[in-house]
Amino acid sequence: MSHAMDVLPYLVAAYVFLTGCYGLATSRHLIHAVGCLAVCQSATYILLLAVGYRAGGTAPVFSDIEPGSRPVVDPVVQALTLTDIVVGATVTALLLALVLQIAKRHGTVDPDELRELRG
Amino acid sequence: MNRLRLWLLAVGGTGLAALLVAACLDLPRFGGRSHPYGDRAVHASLRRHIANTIASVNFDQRAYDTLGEMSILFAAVLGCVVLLRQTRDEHRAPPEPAEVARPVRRYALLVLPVALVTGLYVIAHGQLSPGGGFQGGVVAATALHLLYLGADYGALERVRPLGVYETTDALAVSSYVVLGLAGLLAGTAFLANTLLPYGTFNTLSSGGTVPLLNAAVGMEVAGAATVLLAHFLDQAVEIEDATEEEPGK
Amino acid sequence: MNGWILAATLALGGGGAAVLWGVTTGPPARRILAQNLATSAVCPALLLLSQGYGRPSYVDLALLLALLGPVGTLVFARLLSDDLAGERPSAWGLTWTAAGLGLAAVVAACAAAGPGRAMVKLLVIGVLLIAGNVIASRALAGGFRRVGGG
Amino acid sequence: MADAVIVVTLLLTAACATAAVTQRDPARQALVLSVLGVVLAALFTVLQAPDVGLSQLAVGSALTPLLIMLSVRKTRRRGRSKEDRE
Repeated sequence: MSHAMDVLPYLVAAYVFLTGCYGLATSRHLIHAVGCLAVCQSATYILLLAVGYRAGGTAPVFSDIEPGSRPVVDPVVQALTLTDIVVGATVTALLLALVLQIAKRHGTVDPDELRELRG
Repeated sequence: MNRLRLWLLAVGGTGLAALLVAACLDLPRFGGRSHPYGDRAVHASLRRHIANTIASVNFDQRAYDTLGEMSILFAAVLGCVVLLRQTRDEHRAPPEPAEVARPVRRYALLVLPVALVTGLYVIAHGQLSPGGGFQGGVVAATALHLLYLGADYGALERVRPLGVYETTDALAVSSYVVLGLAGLLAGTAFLANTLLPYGTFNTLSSGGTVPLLNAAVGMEVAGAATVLLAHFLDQAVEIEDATEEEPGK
Repeated sequence: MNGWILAATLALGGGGAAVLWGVTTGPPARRILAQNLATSAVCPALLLLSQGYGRPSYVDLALLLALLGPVGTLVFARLLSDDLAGERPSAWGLTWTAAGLGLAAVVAACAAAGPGRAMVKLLVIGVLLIAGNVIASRALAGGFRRVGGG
Repeated sequence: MADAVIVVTLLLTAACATAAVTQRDPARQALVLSVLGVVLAALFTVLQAPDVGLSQLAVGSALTPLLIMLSVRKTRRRGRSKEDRE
């Protein structure tokens, strides 16, 4: 149990990433593809936070606990993840705007039909 | 063609999976005790009287990165505005008001101020408790859109002069840069947190420039999210092609 | 591992599995209902976790979820009102069960916190959670009727 | 034993991610994505990252679903009017 626990979060992150990639590659709808990309992004959050976790630790926020009274987890990766989520949300928005533009120009949101259009 | 693609995907996916698993097995063990950067970040944060270490990392130790993040957000919103603008072959058709059941309408109008206050609270306590400019900004922007849910798009448009939000967005980004430059003028470094006194630990004004930068990010995110949602709502609800039929048929 | 965390684990595991099953199968109405239940299962779990870790500041997460979860459900109810036109799901039994779970978590957390500012916050969360849950169910059972493009 | 809650939320996250990918209709996928957002927020709380959990809640439970649903609505309306013309 404890040995599996050493790598389980990393494996879950890898699994989520691969699942998202599978969805991206087989997607038949561009908006669905954007959703799959969001799944891929969430894998990076899991990986980063898993790296920073410390067994028995608590959040490095000292508004309600005395500094130094309890072990804390790594704040650096949490800050990175925060940035990651912001950038992920903007990427989703920008891609959705592009999808709407494609739908307007080509009248379809199926990636395969788009390929045929280009010839 | 399609089968070939699936085969390619299977081969590539298996290879990637094998590499990822190998990498996972080599990572430091989950929950381990050694976090050298984390420990140093906590010390630096406590030295500057900031209770929330994550805010300290974001707005003090890595403030320059947050400037980059803000510019990404700003550029992305700009891109969306350009992509989703109304083109010449489209026209606006003001949507007919939707019929909203009275309890839902009341709920939306009651929760709106609560959500706005919560957003401001999350921004203001960014350097103390979990939260900060980004989280609070998104909540505040979402709160505004309760008007669309509780009433209709027309009501939202009346309280949402888009120009004001666009200006807020731009002003917030520039105020962040100005705060950074102020550090330079004071003779230290760009975005260095040496301008203001660090204050009393665990109070609203503690942490030097961190609360100010935090507020700037909050303003920026609230403005950016509102502008973004406004353009998507315009596209989904109001703007139509010349060829498009009347909606609701 | 204390009782609070154990209760939160049960709420997350049981509620999460039920929500996941509901949100992936069946007609759109049922899926939105399950999405609404995600809020009412996870929000009490967050309250319990906050108690279990001894961190009152984690309560902010439950506050945000109680505020934004029903908003998300209303978004779906509004923008999918066409798909919902035929069927009007009314799972009031489930809704009140979820509300009861929220109430139990809030009461337990209040009893542990004792009177003070923390208790006021917990009560606000409880009111928002239960009101949001009931209103979202109400919205699904015919809260939005489309007249035009709005 | 203390890790039970972490294991449960991790498995729940993996299941949600799988479900989000296998739902082919974007509107239904958006529903699963919003559930995924909430579950991720719970996972981040369990991993002691409340700041990250808050921003995931703010983005995942209301903002992203709203954006996706608005895009779906726009493309659907376009599709519907195209069918009407034909």
